[in-house]
Amino acid sequence: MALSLSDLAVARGGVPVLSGVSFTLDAGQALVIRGPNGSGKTTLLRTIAGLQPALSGSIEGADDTVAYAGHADGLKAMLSVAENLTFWAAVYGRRNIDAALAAYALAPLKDRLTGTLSAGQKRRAGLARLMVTGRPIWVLDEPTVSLDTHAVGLFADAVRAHLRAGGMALLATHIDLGLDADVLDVTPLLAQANTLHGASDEAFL
Amino acid sequence: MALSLSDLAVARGGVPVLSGVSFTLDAGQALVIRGPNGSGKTTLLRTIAGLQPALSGSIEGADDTVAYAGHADGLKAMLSVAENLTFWAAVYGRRNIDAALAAYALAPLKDRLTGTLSAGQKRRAGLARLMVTGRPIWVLDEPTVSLDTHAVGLFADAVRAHLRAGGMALLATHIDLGLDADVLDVTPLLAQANTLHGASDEAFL
Amino acid sequence: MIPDLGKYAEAVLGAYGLSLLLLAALLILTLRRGKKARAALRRIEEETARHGKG
Amino acid sequence: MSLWEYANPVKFLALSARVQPFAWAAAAIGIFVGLAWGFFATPDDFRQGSTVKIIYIHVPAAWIAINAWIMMLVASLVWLVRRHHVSALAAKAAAPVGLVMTVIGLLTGAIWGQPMWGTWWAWDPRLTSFLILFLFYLGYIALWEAVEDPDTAADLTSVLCLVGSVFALLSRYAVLFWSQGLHQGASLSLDKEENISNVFWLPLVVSIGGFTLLFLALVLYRTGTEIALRRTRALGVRLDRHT
Amino acid sequence: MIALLVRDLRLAFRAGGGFGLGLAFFLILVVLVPFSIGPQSALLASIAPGILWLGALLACLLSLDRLLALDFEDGTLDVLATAPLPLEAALAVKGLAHWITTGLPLVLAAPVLGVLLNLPAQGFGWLVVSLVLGTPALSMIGTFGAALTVGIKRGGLLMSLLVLPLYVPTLIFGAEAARRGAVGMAVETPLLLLAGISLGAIALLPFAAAAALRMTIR
Amino acid sequence: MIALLVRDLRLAFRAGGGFGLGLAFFLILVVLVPFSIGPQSALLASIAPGILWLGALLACLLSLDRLLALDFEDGTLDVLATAPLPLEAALAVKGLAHWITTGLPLVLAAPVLGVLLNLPAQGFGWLVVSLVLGTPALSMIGTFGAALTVGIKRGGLLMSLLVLPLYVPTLIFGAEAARRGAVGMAVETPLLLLAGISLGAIALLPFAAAAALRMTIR
Ligand code: HEM
Ligand SMILES: Nc1ncnc2c1ncn2[C@@H]1O[C@H](COP(=O)(O)OP(=O)(O)OP(=O)(O)O)[C@@H](O)[C@H]1O
Ligand SMILES: Nc1ncnc2c1ncn2[C@@H]1O[C@H](COP(=O)(O)OP(=O)(O)OP(=O)(O)O)[C@@H](O)[C@H]1O
Ligand SMILES: [Mg+2]
Ligand SMILES: [Mg+2]
Repeated sequence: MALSLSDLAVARGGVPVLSGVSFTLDAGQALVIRGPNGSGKTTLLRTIAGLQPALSGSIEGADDTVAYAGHADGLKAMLSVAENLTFWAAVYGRRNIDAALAAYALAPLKDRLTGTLSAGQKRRAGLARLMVTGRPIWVLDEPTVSLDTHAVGLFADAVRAHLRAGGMALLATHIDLGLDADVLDVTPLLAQANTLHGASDEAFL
Repeated sequence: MALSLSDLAVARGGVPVLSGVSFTLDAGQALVIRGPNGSGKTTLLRTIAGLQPALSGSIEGADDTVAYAGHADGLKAMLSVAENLTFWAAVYGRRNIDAALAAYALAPLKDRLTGTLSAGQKRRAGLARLMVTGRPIWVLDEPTVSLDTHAVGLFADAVRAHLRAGGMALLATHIDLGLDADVLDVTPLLAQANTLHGASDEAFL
Repeated sequence: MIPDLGKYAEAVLGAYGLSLLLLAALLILTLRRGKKARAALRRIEEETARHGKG
Repeated sequence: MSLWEYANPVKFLALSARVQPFAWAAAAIGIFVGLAWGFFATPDDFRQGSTVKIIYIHVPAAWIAINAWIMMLVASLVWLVRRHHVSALAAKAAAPVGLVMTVIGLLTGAIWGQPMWGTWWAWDPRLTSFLILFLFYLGYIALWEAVEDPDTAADLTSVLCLVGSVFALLSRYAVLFWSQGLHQGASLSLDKEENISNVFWLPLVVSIGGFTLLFLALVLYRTGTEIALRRTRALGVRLDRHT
Repeated sequence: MIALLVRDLRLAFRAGGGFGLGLAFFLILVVLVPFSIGPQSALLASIAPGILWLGALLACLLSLDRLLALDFEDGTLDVLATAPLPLEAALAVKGLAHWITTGLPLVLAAPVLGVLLNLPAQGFGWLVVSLVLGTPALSMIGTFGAALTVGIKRGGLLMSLLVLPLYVPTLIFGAEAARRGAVGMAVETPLLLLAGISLGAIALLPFAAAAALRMTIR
Repeated sequence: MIALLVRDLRLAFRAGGGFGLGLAFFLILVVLVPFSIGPQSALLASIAPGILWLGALLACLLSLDRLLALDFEDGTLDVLATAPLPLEAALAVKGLAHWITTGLPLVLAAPVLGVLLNLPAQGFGWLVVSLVLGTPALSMIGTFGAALTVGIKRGGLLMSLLVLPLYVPTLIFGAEAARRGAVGMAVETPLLLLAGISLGAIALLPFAAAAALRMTIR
């Protein structure tokens, strides 16, 4: 099982932002995506997760294997942490949330309403959601926002454990996580609009 | 002109989180507030900004001198960056937004609708807002979230320039900004709830 | 010139007047917007051409 | 050469440039002749007096209002199935024209109703379904305006047009079920006597033709405008990248 | 799917959730009617079935507003769209949850409010029947409208604009059935048509709604 | 303050902004009334002034929903509360912007919709006058309600619940004036009372709203 992109081009708001993205991610590997603000990391990850169509190129191995965590956490403020996780586990046909709670030291916060958590605590709960999906490919957009150093360590451990178990991870981040991972710098891949095919405005050029 | 806190205690959702916070910040000084997730940094900053009342203790020098930037940016998605900044400048009785645009390299994004910016670009616009207020004390809650290294540099430069001009800055952050600033670690100040006075439930103890 | 419209003159003239007014407004707005859009396109096409050379 | 070739903006613009002069000219002639003939050269109706002259605007406007929606429905389907940009833009271009025609139909009808039925408005089935059509136009245009990304806007409005058409049809039956009509139906029109019929009928047909051609010309021109806007956008992006 | 239903219901019942608010709006609207059109009881009785249907429809509409908006803002929809559950099913379940938390309470409250408006005694039964048959269509049409407008700021009112004309046939048949019931006329035809609309909406609209939602979140 | 007014108006006119949507709701509501209570024109004429007032009130109410909510979500309120502008003034300006974008269009549209409901000819003038005098009160009361409920998820419907009772006096006098006007009775008393409510609301409610807002955002 592997995720492979070949010559992918993506657009945001009808404007091409990245082109020529190709890589293969095998079981147990992680890839860190870097690039300055506005270079298209979020757009790339959303495309891989299937939330928006690609302009051109192909993505293989992403069907029903991706768990996506974007800037928003997907947690309900009025449900407790445990209720939120149990719900997402059920959506993915699973039950057990204890491992996820343990990995992010959430046990003491388990019965708190998610809306009353601090920014970093909420983020931890959002990351724990990935573990209850049971999906092999984690696609993470700036996962460590608001996390303190201890929590960043917890997160790195969780990713390492996931990789050891044969999972894969794709992370967009601006800070160094101390993971043993390849780095894809998207700066050189920025789209040249005039060479792109399939852009929604291409027909008008 | 100085900001001084003495023996401040703050609460969140009726629960005391920090007590015994005292410090004085003079013109030209910056203070970095550190502490693990959920230690009460956000609560402390909101109290200083006057957005919530203190449990006990006093804050001096914060009336009409504070510019606050929290987790949300205070920018309208449907207005352009320039329109947003001009609006905030006008609210603070000022006009010129060029310096702010220049400091965060926003000139090329000036006429884009704020809603169509990437996470880091939006954050830069939110930080630029501080510069148009003309207020001496900047109170910043995790200002560098989503920023790339270049933008973090721009931010550090802006803070340094602000300090040189006699301003003050209070920052809660988990990462090192390379500023020449004192650090207040709130971990040792974590509340002993039973020693606290003025908590909203105190009357029932 | 104008035929005798009898007691319904107001209604008939009003209906014609209003309708023609609306049609004229639609036409004018359409043409104005179209002119503006085409002018902007011409400007940007010239700029693109200049960049192509430079 | 297949019809779909004209889905390419350049081909479309070329064709449209060739057709437009004729369309505008024929529209002007048709409307002028139809209205002038109707206004100056037709007799009054024996029951309705001179108000019958309103028919030369009222019926063409109502006809365009209904058919513009049908055209938008077809264009939306083409966009959803074959993703030809021109057809989405043509639907967008037609909507305001349809809206104005609906308003003209409503206004002339109301003005006509005052002398004929003694009221500006009645909840007659035909009038009511026309009002509902007006609402559909409003919603459709508002949705186009509200969505930022042009392709998403095209997708969403197309879905709305599809679902809306089904419900518009349903409403038509519902309204017929709900109220008895005042409005003349096609069978019970004013032409009781054969010879008068033709007198009214011919200028009306000319006027309908003129309005249809005007609709065609307007839609071609407005589609051109939309294409220009999209092209400006695309070129702007390209310039941004270069600088 | 059951998890989603349970979650939506639980959220609705939590403090600040939507449960009871649609109902409250219905109640207040019906109470305001006499203030605005005056207290004559004959007049009130003659418009009672219509006003009750209109009130139910508006209460439904208003509570739809945030049916998907909240899930969009906090990222839930992104995750749901990538989850193994088909989006069509998820939206059908959301429509159902909306009906349980809004439509059903309205059905139960309508007879009580009928008393306030002097609804004739024979009208109560048919009013309830017509609401039971009609409110599911309101919920599903509303889900479609919400999916169309979810990403749009201030989408709430735009949604009203899009949804209200879609509500027209349901309203006509529903109110007609209730009115005929109140004066003792035959009600079969409008009731059958109403049931037909509801069935059609339940069968087809989840697909349209899922298509629209995939477009809006992209 | 002018900057705030200009910003609010500009936001309202932007694509997706609120302008015209309150109006659209009003239009659609009035259109739905005949569908629900039937097409008989005499019945419609007798309830026309009341329904028009009720519709204007609901359109106001719905568009209030996000008057402060959007500013709360994106952090604008936090900044406004710490800005040199007094919060009272800011809220009064927001109420004014709401009236310009919602109340005023409603006033202008009401006569047209009066035609749809067969409002008697003599009633048009008084309907407009009563709306001009009454809608400012609706906007200010609504601003207060919005300030009370701003931080609450699904606050929109809760706000309706809180605000509707506050709207009752305005509605009673406004609809009474319009109704008397339509049948040719004297309208001075209700109109004076209505003007009094509006003036009082404009003078006092910004303070209550600012106090409420300071509590909700803490
Ligand atoms: C606001 C009010 C009215 C509206 C919305 C309205 C709408 C329509 C519509 C939709 C049509 C159908 C056009 C077509 O099928 O192509 C039509 C046709 C027509 N209307 Fe009206 N109408 C209104 C008032 C009136 C009045 C007051 C009269 C005359 C007393 C009138 C006379 C006619 C006639 C004679 C036709 C042509 C019917 C035929 O032979 O097909 N309408 N109107
Ligand atoms: N809705 C939108 N409409 C138009 N352009 C957009 C939209 N959203 C983002 N963009 C633009 O698309 C580009 C890519 O944005 P994206 O969010 O993918 O960047 P990113 O690499 O994730 O940046 P960051 O590190 O700041 O999160 C940016 O230049 C941005 O300005
Ligand atoms: N609305 C609330 N109700 C009750 N408790 C709350 C509420 N918001 C926050 N808390 C709690 O108050 C404490 C302080 O929260 P605060 O947001 O100030 O932390 P923080 O230092 O900013 O953390 P972070 O680094 O994660 O942003 C936390 O333990 C949190 O769980
Ligand atoms: Mg990003
Ligand atoms: Mg914090």
